[in-house]
Amino acid sequence: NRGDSVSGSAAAGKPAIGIDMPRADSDFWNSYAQYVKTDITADGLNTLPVSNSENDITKLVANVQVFENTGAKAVVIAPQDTGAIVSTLNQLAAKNIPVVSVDTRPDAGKVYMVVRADNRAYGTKACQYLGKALNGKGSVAVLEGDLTSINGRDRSEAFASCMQQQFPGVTVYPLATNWDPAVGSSKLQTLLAQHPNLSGVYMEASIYLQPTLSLLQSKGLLKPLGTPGHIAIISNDGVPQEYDAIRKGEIDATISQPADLYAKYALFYAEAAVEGKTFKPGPTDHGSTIIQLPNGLEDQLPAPLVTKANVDDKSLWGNNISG
Amino acid sequence: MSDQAEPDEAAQPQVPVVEASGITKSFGATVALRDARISVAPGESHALVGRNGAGKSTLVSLLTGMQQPDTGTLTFSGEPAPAFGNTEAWRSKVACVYQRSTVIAELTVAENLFLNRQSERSLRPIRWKALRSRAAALLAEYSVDVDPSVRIADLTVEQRQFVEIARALSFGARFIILDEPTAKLDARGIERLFAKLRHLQAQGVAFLFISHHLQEVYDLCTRVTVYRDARHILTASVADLGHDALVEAMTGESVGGPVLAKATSAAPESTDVSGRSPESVLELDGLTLPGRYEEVTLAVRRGEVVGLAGATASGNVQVGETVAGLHRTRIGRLAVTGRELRTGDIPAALTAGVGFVPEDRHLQGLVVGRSVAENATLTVTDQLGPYGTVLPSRTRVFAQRMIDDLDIKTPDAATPVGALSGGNQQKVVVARALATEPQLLVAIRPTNGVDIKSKEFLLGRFRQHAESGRAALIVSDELDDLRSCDRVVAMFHGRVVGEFAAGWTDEQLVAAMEGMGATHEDTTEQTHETNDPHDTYSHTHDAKERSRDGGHD
Amino acid sequence: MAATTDTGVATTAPAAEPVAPRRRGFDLARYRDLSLVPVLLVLGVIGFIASPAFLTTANLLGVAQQSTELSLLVLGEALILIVGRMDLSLESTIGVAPVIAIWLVLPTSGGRFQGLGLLPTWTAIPVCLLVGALIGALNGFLILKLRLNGFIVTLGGLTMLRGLQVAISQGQSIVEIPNSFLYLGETSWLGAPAAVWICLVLFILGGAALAWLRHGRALYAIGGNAEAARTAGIRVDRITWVVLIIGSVLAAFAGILYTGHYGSISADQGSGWIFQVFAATVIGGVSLNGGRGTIFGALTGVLTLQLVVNVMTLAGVPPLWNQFLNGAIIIVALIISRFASGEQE
Amino acid sequence: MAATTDTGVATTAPAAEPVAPRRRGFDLARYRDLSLVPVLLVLGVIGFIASPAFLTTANLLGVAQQSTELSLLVLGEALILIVGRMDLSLESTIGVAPVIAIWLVLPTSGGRFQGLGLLPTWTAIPVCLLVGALIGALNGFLILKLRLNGFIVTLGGLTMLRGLQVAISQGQSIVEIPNSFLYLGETSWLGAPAAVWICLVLFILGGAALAWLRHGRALYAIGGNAEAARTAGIRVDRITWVVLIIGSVLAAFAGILYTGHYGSISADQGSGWIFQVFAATVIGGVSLNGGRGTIFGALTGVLTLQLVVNVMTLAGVPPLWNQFLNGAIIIVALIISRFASGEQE
Ligand SMILES: Nc1ncnc2c1ncn2[C@@H]1O[C@H](COP(=O)(O)OP(=O)(O)OP(=O)(O)O)[C@@H](O)[C@H]1O
Ligand SMILES: Nc1ncnc2c1ncn2[C@@H]1O[C@H](COP(=O)(O)OP(=O)(O)OP(=O)(O)O)[C@@H](O)[C@H]1O
Ligand SMILES: [Mg+2]
Ligand SMILES: [Mg+2]
Repeated sequence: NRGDSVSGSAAAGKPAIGIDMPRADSDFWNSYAQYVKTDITADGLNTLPVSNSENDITKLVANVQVFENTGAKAVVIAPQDTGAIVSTLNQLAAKNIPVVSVDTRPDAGKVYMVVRADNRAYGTKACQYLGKALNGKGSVAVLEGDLTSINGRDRSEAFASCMQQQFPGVTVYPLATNWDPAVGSSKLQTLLAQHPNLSGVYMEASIYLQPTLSLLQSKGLLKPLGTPGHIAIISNDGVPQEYDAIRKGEIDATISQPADLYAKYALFYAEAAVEGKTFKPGPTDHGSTIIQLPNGLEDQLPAPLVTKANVDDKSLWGNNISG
Repeated sequence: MSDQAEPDEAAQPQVPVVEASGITKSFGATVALRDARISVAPGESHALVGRNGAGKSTLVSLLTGMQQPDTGTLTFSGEPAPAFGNTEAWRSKVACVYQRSTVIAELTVAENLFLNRQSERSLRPIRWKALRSRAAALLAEYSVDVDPSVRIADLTVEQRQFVEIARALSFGARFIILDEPTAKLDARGIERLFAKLRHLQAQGVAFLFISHHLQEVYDLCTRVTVYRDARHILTASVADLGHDALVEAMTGESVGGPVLAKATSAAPESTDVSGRSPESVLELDGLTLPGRYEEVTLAVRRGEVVGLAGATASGNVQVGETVAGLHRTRIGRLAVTGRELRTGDIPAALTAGVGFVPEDRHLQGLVVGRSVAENATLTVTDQLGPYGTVLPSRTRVFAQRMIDDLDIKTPDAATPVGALSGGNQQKVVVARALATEPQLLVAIRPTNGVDIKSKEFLLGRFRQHAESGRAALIVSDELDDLRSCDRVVAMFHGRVVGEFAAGWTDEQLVAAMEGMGATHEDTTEQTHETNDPHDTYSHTHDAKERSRDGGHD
Repeated sequence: MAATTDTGVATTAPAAEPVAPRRRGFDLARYRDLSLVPVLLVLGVIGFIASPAFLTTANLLGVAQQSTELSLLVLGEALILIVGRMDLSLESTIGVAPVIAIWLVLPTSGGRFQGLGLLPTWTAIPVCLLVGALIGALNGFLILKLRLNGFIVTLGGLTMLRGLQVAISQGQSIVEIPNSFLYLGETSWLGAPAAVWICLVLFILGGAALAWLRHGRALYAIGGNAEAARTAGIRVDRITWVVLIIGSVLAAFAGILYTGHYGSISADQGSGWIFQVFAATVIGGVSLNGGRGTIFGALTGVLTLQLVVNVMTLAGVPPLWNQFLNGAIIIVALIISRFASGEQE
Repeated sequence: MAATTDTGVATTAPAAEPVAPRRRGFDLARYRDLSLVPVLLVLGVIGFIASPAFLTTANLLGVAQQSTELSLLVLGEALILIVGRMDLSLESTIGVAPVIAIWLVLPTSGGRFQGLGLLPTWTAIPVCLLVGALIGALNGFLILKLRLNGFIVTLGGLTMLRGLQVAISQGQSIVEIPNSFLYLGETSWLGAPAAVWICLVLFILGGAALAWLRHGRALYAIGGNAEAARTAGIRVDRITWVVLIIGSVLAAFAGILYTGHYGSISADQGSGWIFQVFAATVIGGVSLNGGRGTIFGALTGVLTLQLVVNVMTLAGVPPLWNQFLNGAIIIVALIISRFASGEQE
């Protein structure tokens, strides 16, 4: 009977940790899943079978309930719906099971630690980069994620308000895409027909990378960085494909959302929680800051801006991933 | 029934149970009824006759509140008709057996019988056991032997029709409409229905009775109304209107001589009953479809129209369908124009030269949403252009030829077939079968629901087909259809029980179809009048009644 | 879809002979609703083997509670399918109805989400149900009066209502939930969540109405043959309309339970559920063509789907193979139930 | 649905009278395929008002190119619907077929995504189409031979195939795309994208086959009344099976164009498209009950949906109201086309 498997017998004595993957069909979350898997082995952790909630909060809740019933002593989740997880958090708190929330900050309910980079900071960083690159003039398209996703919304809102305050000369065209690259590409194509002199693009996720490059290529607008007519493009996530594009000069920059650190510190805090350790707000030993939330703590991991200058930095997770 | 009071004169001041006048109803551009009227006195059996599409069923739908007339007034026993949409109020005035099936296949017999009145009040739970026993009692009145808890889908067509009839008659209405109730019944079924109707007549229930079998009108009704081209033509006492006069009123043409085509007794080689010449277009040898028919041996020669007679459950329809490739048999031999034919393969049958008019045109015959041209050429799409193409021009020409040939009344070849009247729809199905110029035409109940004129025409067309050097097999239980055949093979309970050369009498054939012919077969049926199964006189008498409108001349 | 061979058999078979075999076929058909029971048993056995936690009260009650919202949608859809219609927009109603209700009752300031404060807070539940009723009535109007194709109208409705919800909630999750919602979503009665009891009662009511009430039976008649139902005096359009409204009200009620259960409404609440709803309803034996199926069968469909997820999690199926197995199991369940019931479709 | 009544006037009324008016009614029906044309015109006018960029070649060609992948799915679904069936799994085939093909041809090392290297690279396109054919054949087997409900089988297939794609691609997007795919997705011929020309040719072929080929016409007969088609000697099951295969092959081909067009395959390629496919097909006049509709009508359906998105983007509709308007426009388009054609459904 196989309640607990992944790790070897060394881990058998340790308290079990339940881990849920938010989805299996995106690059970022797959990298995360891989890091989780290798880190579990490396650290000799005892985990319950890793579950997948397929981007459905009700499945997440169901899976957490299974963790509860199969004796998890800590839970690692990445709730893509920060509201609907609240009652589950309360339920786990009642049973004294600590929760580490990756990537999103639950609206309420007790969390032991939130492990994430600040998504508003992504939007702001992108805005500042583009604003400077365009000298505060021109027009940029934003390939927005889903309006119903908190991360997408944070990025969009931060980007828009930063542009409005710091670079009022830049016109912003928000394009809602529901995280669908085909929709993004088609709307961008329409926008290009309307405003052929578009000067910049902010893609809120790496999924738009290839479609956007293909589109610009076919329109003859894909000029390398530094040549006249270049459209400044900044992406978000930090997957290896983006680094390739940065090296080729096809895009300017990306924001590295640290999948490796997400995995590493999610497991780190889960283990710490099981062992009963506590943390305080303030700077950490790994270059981040823990801040106090109303319902727990948040370790704000660094999300560096990657440009041609630092694209080959070995410490970037996108440079370490298999292949 | 003879002792029944004649309401006519005596009841002059009586208010008619239903009176409609000045009724006009059109569907888009089609005028189905034009200033039509009808009046049925209490206790009267009133027949409504007319050709296909004359507007009879439309009148029925207006009289039962299913549709609203464009103009005209309608009263029941002097009171104005209920509001449109208040179907329950309509139900209390009039009950109806519709032409189209109105039972629900997935529900049980009991529930269908008491649909929408399973319980006295809408919030009172249904008592299923009581309902079933009520249903059983009701069915017993018609000697229909079915379990009330069986789904309708599992019943035979005839049993279903009896459920419909029993349901309509069980409302206790004083006025009942029956739209072609006999079309789906065999002779014995009709007899049972008529017995029941006469019983109700005696209790003073009024009927409006629609049928294409004029003999039934003479048997059952006291007055008759004729519609033609959406108009009221006449209303008269049945006794005062001879058969020819009635047909003349329906068709608008005068009638001379016998109405239906008959086989000329001088038909070629028709006396050579036993011979199986190489000229055989169809040969069946010991063909068996377990549970349906057994060891059927039969031959159809060139130039012949052969009838395959048999009541419901005799297996005759399955034999016809097997020849057309609908069923696979493992026992026995089937050959068309001398070559053995693989059974259960419709395209193979088609290639071998079998044309097929299926039993139910709505279910198996027509693609209702498509045009007349398309339906008529469905079997010959390989002949309408090179390289597997179907050229619209050739389709049109071909279809026009079929339309002219079969005298199909349609605005043009591109009209959707669903917009034709029943008789013309049937002609389209026949056109589809004849389009391949088949060596053998297999037609199952080809004149079902078709008016007297169209019937005559279709039967004539089958004969013409045979006379052009091919052959036809007509599978039917209608004496009119069979009378036009050179030879009739009768089946009973899955076996061939006799063969009749032209010149047979109705009595002989009916007796054979009922298993009381020359052959043994012990028939355990309960005919009320027939105390002694060997009393030929009473048989003849029954058969006369059963034989439909053909029996009079 | 009957083959010609079958038609002939039914039409003309000698009356006496086929009664015996026919009766057998009929009995099977009567128990068609139970055809998923073997599937449930198989899942139970697998779950038991996979983990000792499977057969605990906590786990089974958990499965039951997680089934509540979906099961209410399935109840509504089953009624609508039986009457011969379809409603895809239920998946949006479950989100938009509570959002509109909360928007109308929340104060104009204070929380993160600002409402209109038009109505007192206690009206939240009735308003939510009323919104559901209005959506159902609108669908009914478009389908029955304007005679638009129901599939596509409700598909458009699905998109439109979801869009409305996004517009009203600005795409954010709303966590300021009225207490009445929370109460329903969180309380336990007699050791089981209130939502489970409520669903059970609604299913029993629905099942009983379909089995023993005249108007309930009318659904089968209408779905089986609307024209024939009309001739029997059944008010086809009115009943269909009422059923569409009931379906939407049930979806709105599912929205209340969902909101209470999860403590918030996200803008994509229920998104993608309609597939699940159809899967559960149809593997539960309700015909897409109307006139066939039972509420109980639909319930076994929901339980099957939920148990599949539960057992897969317990068995530790690798995340990457999750979805594949899910789809494969639906098909296998369909095949098992097809052969268990001995009938097609 | 037919009423209890009959059409006999044609039989007996004086020939001249009813012919003229009936022709009018009939002509309208004949042009039902054109019923979306007024909608397209309205959209054109709105687009023209919204932005001068609307009527530029670049924009219109852009709309055409964006329509290509969806339109191929619609072409396949239209054929399947006309023959009286349904296939929901097309939305997964568009993703899984190219992934399997690429997996089979990519080398076992080198790229980020490791293939099996079983086949030479040039086989990518034929293998992809073959995978499509296999999926269609499998659906056909389950639906026609095991007689399972098509809706639910292909719904299960949708989930299963998407899961298979996730499992094979490990959930990553694949950017190592064979050149043959890229060529088809990116080349221009005579100033327009190759994909647009290819789709145009396929639509013309499909339309011509339905109009003038024997086996094409058989689709209408089968969809209209399968039993009648069978008694007329049409091999119903065989043709239905072939149509299911063609539909899946078209979806696989759409996958090739998609992959080439966007330069990568993401694990959720095509996800959620099936709603769009049905919306386009049905507002384009193809009946969900089979036997009615044309390829050209389906094409106008696709163009309508794409133009809506285009015009909304050009008009700068706020993202929050995007989805709402999208749904509302589908319903309005349906109403317009319903009244333009004067027919129901
Ligand atoms: N929507 C419609 N448009 C045009 N005609 C219609 C329509 N609905 C019904 N009809 C006419 O009503 C008739 C429906 O009839 P029904 O099947 O009762 O006639 P029938 O062919 O005489 O039937 P039966 O075979 O039972 O005698 C069709 O023949 C058709 O002409
Ligand atoms: N629903 C309908 N839509 C259009 N036309 C109709 C409809 N119902 C009936 N009709 C037309 O009304 C006319 C009269 O049909 P009706 O069914 O009343 O004829 P009938 O006398 O019953 O014929 P039959 O003997 O074949 O049953 C037909 O020409 C038919 O075209
Ligand atoms: Mg009639
Ligand atoms: Mg008729």
